[in-house]
Amino acid sequence: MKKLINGADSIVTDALRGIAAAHPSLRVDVKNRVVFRADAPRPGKVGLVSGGGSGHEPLHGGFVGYGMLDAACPGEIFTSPVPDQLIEATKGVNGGAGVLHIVKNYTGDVLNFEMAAELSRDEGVEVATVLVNDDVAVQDSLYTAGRRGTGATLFVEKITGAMAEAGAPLAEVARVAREVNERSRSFGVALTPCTVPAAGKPTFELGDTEIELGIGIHGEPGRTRAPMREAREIVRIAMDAINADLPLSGDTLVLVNGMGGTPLIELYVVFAEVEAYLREKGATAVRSLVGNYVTSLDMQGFSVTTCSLTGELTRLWDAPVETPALRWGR
Amino acid sequence: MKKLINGADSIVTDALRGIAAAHPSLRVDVKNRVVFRADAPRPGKVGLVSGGGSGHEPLHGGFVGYGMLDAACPGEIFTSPVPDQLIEATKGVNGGAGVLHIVKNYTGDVLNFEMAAELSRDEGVEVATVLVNDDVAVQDSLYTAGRRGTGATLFVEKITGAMAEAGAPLAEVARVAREVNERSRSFGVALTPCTVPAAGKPTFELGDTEIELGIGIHGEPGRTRAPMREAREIVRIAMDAINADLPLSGDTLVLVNGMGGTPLIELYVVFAEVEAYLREKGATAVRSLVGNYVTSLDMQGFSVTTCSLTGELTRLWDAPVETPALRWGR
Amino acid sequence: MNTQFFAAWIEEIAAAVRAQRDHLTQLDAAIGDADHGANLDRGFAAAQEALAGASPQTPGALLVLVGTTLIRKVGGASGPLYGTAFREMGKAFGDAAEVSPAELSAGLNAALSGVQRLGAAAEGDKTMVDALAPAVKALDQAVRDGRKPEEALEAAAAAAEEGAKATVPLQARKGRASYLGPRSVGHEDPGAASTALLFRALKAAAAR
Amino acid sequence: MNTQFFAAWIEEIAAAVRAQRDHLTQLDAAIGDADHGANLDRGFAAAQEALAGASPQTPGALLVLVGTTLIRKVGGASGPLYGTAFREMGKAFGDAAEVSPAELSAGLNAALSGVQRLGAAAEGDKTMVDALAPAVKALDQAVRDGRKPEEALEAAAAAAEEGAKATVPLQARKGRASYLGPRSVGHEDPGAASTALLFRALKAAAAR
Ligand SMILES: Nc1ncnc2c1ncn2[C@@H]1O[C@H](COP(=O)(O)OP(=O)(O)O)[C@@H](O)[C@H]1O
Ligand SMILES: Nc1ncnc2c1ncn2[C@@H]1O[C@H](COP(=O)(O)OP(=O)(O)O)[C@@H](O)[C@H]1O
Ligand SMILES: [Mg+2]
Ligand SMILES: [Mg+2]
Ligand SMILES: [Mg+2]
Ligand SMILES: [Mg+2]
Repeated sequence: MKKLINGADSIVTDALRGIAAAHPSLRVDVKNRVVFRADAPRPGKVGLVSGGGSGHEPLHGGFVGYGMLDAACPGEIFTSPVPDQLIEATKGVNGGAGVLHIVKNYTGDVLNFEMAAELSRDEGVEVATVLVNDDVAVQDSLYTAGRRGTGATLFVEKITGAMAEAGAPLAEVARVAREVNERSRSFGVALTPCTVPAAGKPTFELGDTEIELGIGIHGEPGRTRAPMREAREIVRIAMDAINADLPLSGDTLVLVNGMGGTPLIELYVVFAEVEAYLREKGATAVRSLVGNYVTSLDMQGFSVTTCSLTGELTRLWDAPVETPALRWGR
Repeated sequence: MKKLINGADSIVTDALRGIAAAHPSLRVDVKNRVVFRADAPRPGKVGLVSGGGSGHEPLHGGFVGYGMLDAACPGEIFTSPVPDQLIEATKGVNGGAGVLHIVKNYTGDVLNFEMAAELSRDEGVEVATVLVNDDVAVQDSLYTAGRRGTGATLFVEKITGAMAEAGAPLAEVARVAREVNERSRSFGVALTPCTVPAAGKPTFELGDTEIELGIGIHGEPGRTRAPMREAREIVRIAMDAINADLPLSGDTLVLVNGMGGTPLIELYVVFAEVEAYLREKGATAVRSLVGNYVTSLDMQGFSVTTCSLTGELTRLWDAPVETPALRWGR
Repeated sequence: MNTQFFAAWIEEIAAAVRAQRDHLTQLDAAIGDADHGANLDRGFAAAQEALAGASPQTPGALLVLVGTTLIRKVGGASGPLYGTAFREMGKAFGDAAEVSPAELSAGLNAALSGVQRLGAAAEGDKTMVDALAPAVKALDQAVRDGRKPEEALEAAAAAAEEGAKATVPLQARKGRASYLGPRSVGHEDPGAASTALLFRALKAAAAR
Repeated sequence: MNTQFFAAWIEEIAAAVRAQRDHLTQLDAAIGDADHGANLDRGFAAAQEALAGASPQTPGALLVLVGTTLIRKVGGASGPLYGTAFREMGKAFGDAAEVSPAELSAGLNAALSGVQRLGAAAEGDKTMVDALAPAVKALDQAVRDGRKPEEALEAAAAAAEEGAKATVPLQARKGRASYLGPRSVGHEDPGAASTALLFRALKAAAAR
């Protein structure tokens, strides 16, 4: 394992120092591990807090700023943050209008956010929670921890960020957050595993002609292993899974997301196929993102996330945003 | 080799289809392989054209748009574009005020751009050329093809883009382009090789505890091989090389660039060390970029580029830009 | 069993987790995200530090501090779950300076309830509950049978180890491993494995 | 040597480059960017297509078309360099329907000048010039000595191959390989290797 780190134990702290130095629009509390908007808390504005294990950069720290998150809490690599961090963030962004917790549906994230919400409420902060669970590779049944939260997190954070910026009340922001989640679906494919620094070796092994279908974003193996094939066919597998769960139609927001180790040129090849698939189904990619947004360390592969847009959601998507990883309109 | 492609021969075309579908602000001539600003040519504005081999995305296509390039020409993977493409682009962006060719200093790029410039001039277009050669790993002597152009290309494209947008004449744009290049230095380090799709295997082999120092962006080996070490020490090697060539001081623009396969969290760890090094030398990272901008397919590693700023250059850097990969102020 | 005994337990756990760190992480790599060893190592190292700093005076205070520290330092699924387990156990002990085997048993039942309340896992879901529940049951039984403390703790440790091994053929229905569906079969659950370490450490503390 | 002969030459080159594509790419991987085989394969396949479409009537027209096609389709350093070589050769042949050995020799001298004018490489810089220059010299000499065409072409091909092999111990001073400094030593230059293929193909065309 070769990584550009000073040590597996200091990677999160070291990266936070780098984020602090690179982005004057952020205030980074390195000790408590919270990335704040420099101007948080904003009086009267609903505060948006997200967080999760590190290793998914730019998620979530890269999405803190005007029109998106007010704070993000990075845990250790692939380990959800602890309640202390989340409480610190929640109190730090509370401008009196309450705080929304945007939580990816993983047992660890859910438990730690729950504890933080409870303790923050004890301290007088109104907290609402939205669970993101867009990954169609996981059966949503009593026999699983439920669907994972992946790419739709970015959609929820951007769209609720625009609402909060515009002064919407907490209940309304939470309602739209849930709506975005319900309208979104994702599917991921890995060409290679990733290597967790503290583990020192790849989380699984994959042959030279094999891929993993239905992977998450924590280096876990997928639902099935399949032979490697052309981008066009791999995209069809992913899109069929999404389309079977929620038929694609109308104006669609699309994220073709790299897992961290995939060159951008390949993501554009994938996007061309995704766009063609959508057209075939009578849907249109009216808004799109192509790049590394919700990653899994150095994994090669991609995920596709779709969100069926409404006029309101399109307008909120288009609203100005100014964060390290997503910026337009200012 | 596993890649998200439909075939090694169609990768550039397929990616161009993806770029076209993803970015309505661009007009992509897939057949002639030119990525244009949708509104090119702009009457009275100097046109900016760059290009080079593919495999370095988002360079150059991702830098086409308001306040940056007017057109980009992608060649095959790591192969400079051909004169036809460049002529097509040059004519297509000529708004009557002439065209600047921004050329990375590689024999192939230089020769093909020279031919294109000559033939474009024959057709009545005024063409100026700026060579980017910022890589301190290569000795600039009669015994080499001269220094390579790497990260400074982004600086030149952004800053000249702002000038051209503001209506500066060709000679002035070319002068500042050369100034930016002269004030910029780069150094790159690889943790792994990359795999060119048509070659099917890595361009070199590197042990589990070895790194390549002074690499370029075409998968070529570096000047020396060294043992793997902490990020802090690797950064020191890179920064010492830059500082020895052009002592660091004052306001500095810094790019910590991923080679395509390096997770963003590691790039932030690197940036923290770069920023500390600058401070130690009495220089300040007043502007910075951290991310994958000038890549080498799936290579793991990074490069650092510094540019010693003036008030004018800082102002031009801050000017609005709206491209797929760089956007602020609009 | 007094405060010193429970301090020794935490020491034994910390040492065992440190020694088995890579093993636990590898178990987690197979069906999870390769961090369980690092998580617990960080947590119990922090717990020891907290104990050294605060010197709690009762078993209850000690265990609550350990639990709180785990919640504050571990993160992930195991942080809140183990943290709650220790806190519930500590709370069950109240202010007592000494804990009897029967009280220990009651405390561990409280721990199990806490874990199940929070995580909603039943036995057979392939989680730490599959080691914790049988260990608690075995201890209950041994205490009811009036067996010697060492024997009772041995029974609990053995039951936890058996429970952990028995997760191998199961398909996970809770936590990260559940995402793998049938592919989770054939691997030992990392949380069940660490729970077995906790009970083995309890026996070791008693043998000191 | 008539138009048909030069068409056969291009066919032989295309076949040889296709067969040696991976070899050329691997040579380029060692000290360059792993595309030389793909570049030339793409270029000469396009040249054949262009010839089939246009059916040029003289050796000069044919070679100019080949050169132009290489410039238009190859890119990289080798595209303009080989393209210029073929164009200069073609231009040297003018409108002639037949080319004598002495004229061939003159044409190849023009090709060499074109490559050197464009790329500024001297012999010993570890480039295609290290194969091209000795081959041209050997052909000159053989023609001056009045040797049979086949013998003259064999001498040229052998000199090109020797020149290519002789690049192995050199340190590159031009092109991408120069970035490696001393590490370029010990590898054959891919462009010199492909130039040797061109001259071997010329001999093969004559032997048809
Ligand atoms: N709902 C749950 N109830 C009980 N235990 C659980 C539950 N979910 C996960 N676990 C336990 O947690 C262990 C994983 O812990 P750890 O790897 O530290 O956290 P994470 O899964 O967040 O990475 C699993 O092996 C399992 O024993
Ligand atoms: N300045 C030069 N003069 C002559 N030949 C050169 C020069 N630079 C490079 N070459 C030749 O070009 C070859 C590389 O061609 P190719 O790999 O197709 O292009 P690129 O180097 O642009 O990838 C080298 O092996 C060398 O023989
Ligand atoms: Mg985890
Ligand atoms: Mg090349
Ligand atoms: Mg885990
Ligand atoms: Mg090459």
